[in-house]
Amino acid sequence: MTVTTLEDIKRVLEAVLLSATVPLSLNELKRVFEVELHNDFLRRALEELRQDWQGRAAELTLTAEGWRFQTRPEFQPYIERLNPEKPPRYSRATLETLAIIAYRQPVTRGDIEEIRGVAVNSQIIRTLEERGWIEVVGHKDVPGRPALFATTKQFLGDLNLRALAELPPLPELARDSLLAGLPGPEAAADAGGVAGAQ
Amino acid sequence: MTVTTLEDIKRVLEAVLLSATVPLSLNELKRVFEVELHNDFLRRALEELRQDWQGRAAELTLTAEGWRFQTRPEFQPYIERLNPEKPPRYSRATLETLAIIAYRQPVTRGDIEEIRGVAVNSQIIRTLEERGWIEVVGHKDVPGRPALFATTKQFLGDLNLRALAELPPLPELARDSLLAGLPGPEAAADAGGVAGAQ
Amino acid sequence: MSETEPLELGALEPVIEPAAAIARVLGQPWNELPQDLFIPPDALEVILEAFEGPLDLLLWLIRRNNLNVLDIPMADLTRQYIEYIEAMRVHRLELAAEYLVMAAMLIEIKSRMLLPRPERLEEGDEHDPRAELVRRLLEYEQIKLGAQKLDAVPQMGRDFQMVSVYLDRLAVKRLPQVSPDDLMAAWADILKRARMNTRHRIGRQELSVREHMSRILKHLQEQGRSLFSDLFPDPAGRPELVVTFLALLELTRERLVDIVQTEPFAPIWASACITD
Repeated sequence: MTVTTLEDIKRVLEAVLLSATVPLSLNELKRVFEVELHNDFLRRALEELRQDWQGRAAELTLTAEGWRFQTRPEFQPYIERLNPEKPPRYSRATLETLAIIAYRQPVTRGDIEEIRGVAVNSQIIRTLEERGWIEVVGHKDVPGRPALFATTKQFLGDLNLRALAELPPLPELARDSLLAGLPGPEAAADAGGVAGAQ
Repeated sequence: MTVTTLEDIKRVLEAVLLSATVPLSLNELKRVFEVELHNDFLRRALEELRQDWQGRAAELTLTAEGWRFQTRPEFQPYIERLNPEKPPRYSRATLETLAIIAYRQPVTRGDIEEIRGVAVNSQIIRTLEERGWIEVVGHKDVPGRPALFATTKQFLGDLNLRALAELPPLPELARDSLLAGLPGPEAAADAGGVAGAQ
Repeated sequence: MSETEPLELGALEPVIEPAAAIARVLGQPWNELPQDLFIPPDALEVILEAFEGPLDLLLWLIRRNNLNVLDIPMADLTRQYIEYIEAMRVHRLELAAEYLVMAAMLIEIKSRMLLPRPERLEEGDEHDPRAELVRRLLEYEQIKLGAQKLDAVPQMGRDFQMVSVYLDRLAVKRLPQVSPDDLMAAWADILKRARMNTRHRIGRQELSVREHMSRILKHLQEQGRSLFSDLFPDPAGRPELVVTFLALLELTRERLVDIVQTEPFAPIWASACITD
């Protein structure tokens, strides 16, 4: 084909940019045509092409490296379903911390440490807070007034639960043996009470 | 975004196919959606999408490997100007070997040698294997158990074919012309036609 | 596609031979193709390169020159091919060998044609010594044309490109998914560990401390105050005495219990702290 009109130029740019594996600079795009095109003219063609693609699944963008087509972010979940990357997982420590907060809320850092038997990494609390899954609901009336953590509504929503009561019940046996191994008679009452009451 | 209309589905298919690095089967495309779509419905969406792309620089095609977007051949000279590294053109020996495997598969090296009347260069087989166009599909149950070669799905895909039946038909040649040592009128017509069509 | 290459001979005559029949010697086009199977030894290498093999050469000779392959003067041909053996011993002998096989085959056919034919000729071809050669030539020619057609089919990478636009994988950050069952499993892990810890703590009777704390508190709330020694159960083993003592210390530390001794060796009194 011979390039004569602006439309032709747009089609050639489209073909070249769609098949390119790296962003292309204006100079590289210029090289594609037999005749020397003026930069302004090329820019106008690119701008028009960009507008032509509005509302489609991909968009023409200008990055620091040059022009390229890229899929719009809202389609990414679909694309990912096709080629699922291994989903990231929370560490055991994070999951256990979350489980303690979910089942025994409200709890202090000290409670978590006592149950897990190890110090709580601040990063874990921060991660769960940033995720919007836990929040501080008060402070315990003891020296130092430690924060009391509880799960949020968003946590329930993200886990597809309507209420805390829908959390899988802990097996009776497990609860007993846990309590037997852990300090605090008041904890026994709480654990049963919280899970049931919510 | 949530997919509700046929247009939405077309946009999702467009995004997925534009960003894919390999052709996608109907089943793979189906996996992309949260809800199970009917095959016929998906095919209709793909067909509409194909038509939407008419007149653009790329086209949606269905090959043996699946659906993919590809640039239209008329833009190849422009793309090549950007990336002057051309894929190698195959020698006659390579092309003939490929043709024998494509048209007579599955064949052994011996079969290829028998038809071409010369020894098969191992490099030719390796070139075609590395291109992903031929593969060993079994071993012939004769002494030495020679490998049986056949073409791959990728070969069909790279040639834009959906099945082996879509290969250009082999010309019917009149044996009389050779037997007499003189070309018969129909053979001449055949041969002329072929040469002219290329 | 192949039309781009020079096709000098093809322009003159309607042959099906592709441009590959024109060889190049030291960069110069070689136009003098053999008129028959006599190939001058100094051109043999060129011929070998120009043709894909004896079948190709034979086919070309038939198609281009209307040569009747069976009218070739076999004696001359044989002499010539024997000369080639000498010439080609140095290099590409394996390629020349195939041409020699072809020559031998032609001679065989020719000699058979000279023999009186068997009576039964109804089936025709099967007794025609040329049949096998013709079959092979036809099959080869078909494949040769098929190869050209195949080459003319648009090819990915050569004639068009796969479209693959950039996918910004970092645009949406993926977050770990947690299911309620994950939480239960995490809880089970805590438990398992706790149980293991408990086993290690057997004999320390850690729970007893709290139990005794409760017992002492209750006792003091009922009694108001109590002699220190009355707080210890009777009879009590050494572990229980220790645990009770620890419970008292803990209660004191938590300021739930006051322990008073007015003077050395006087009785020690314990009382519950007054809560405000």
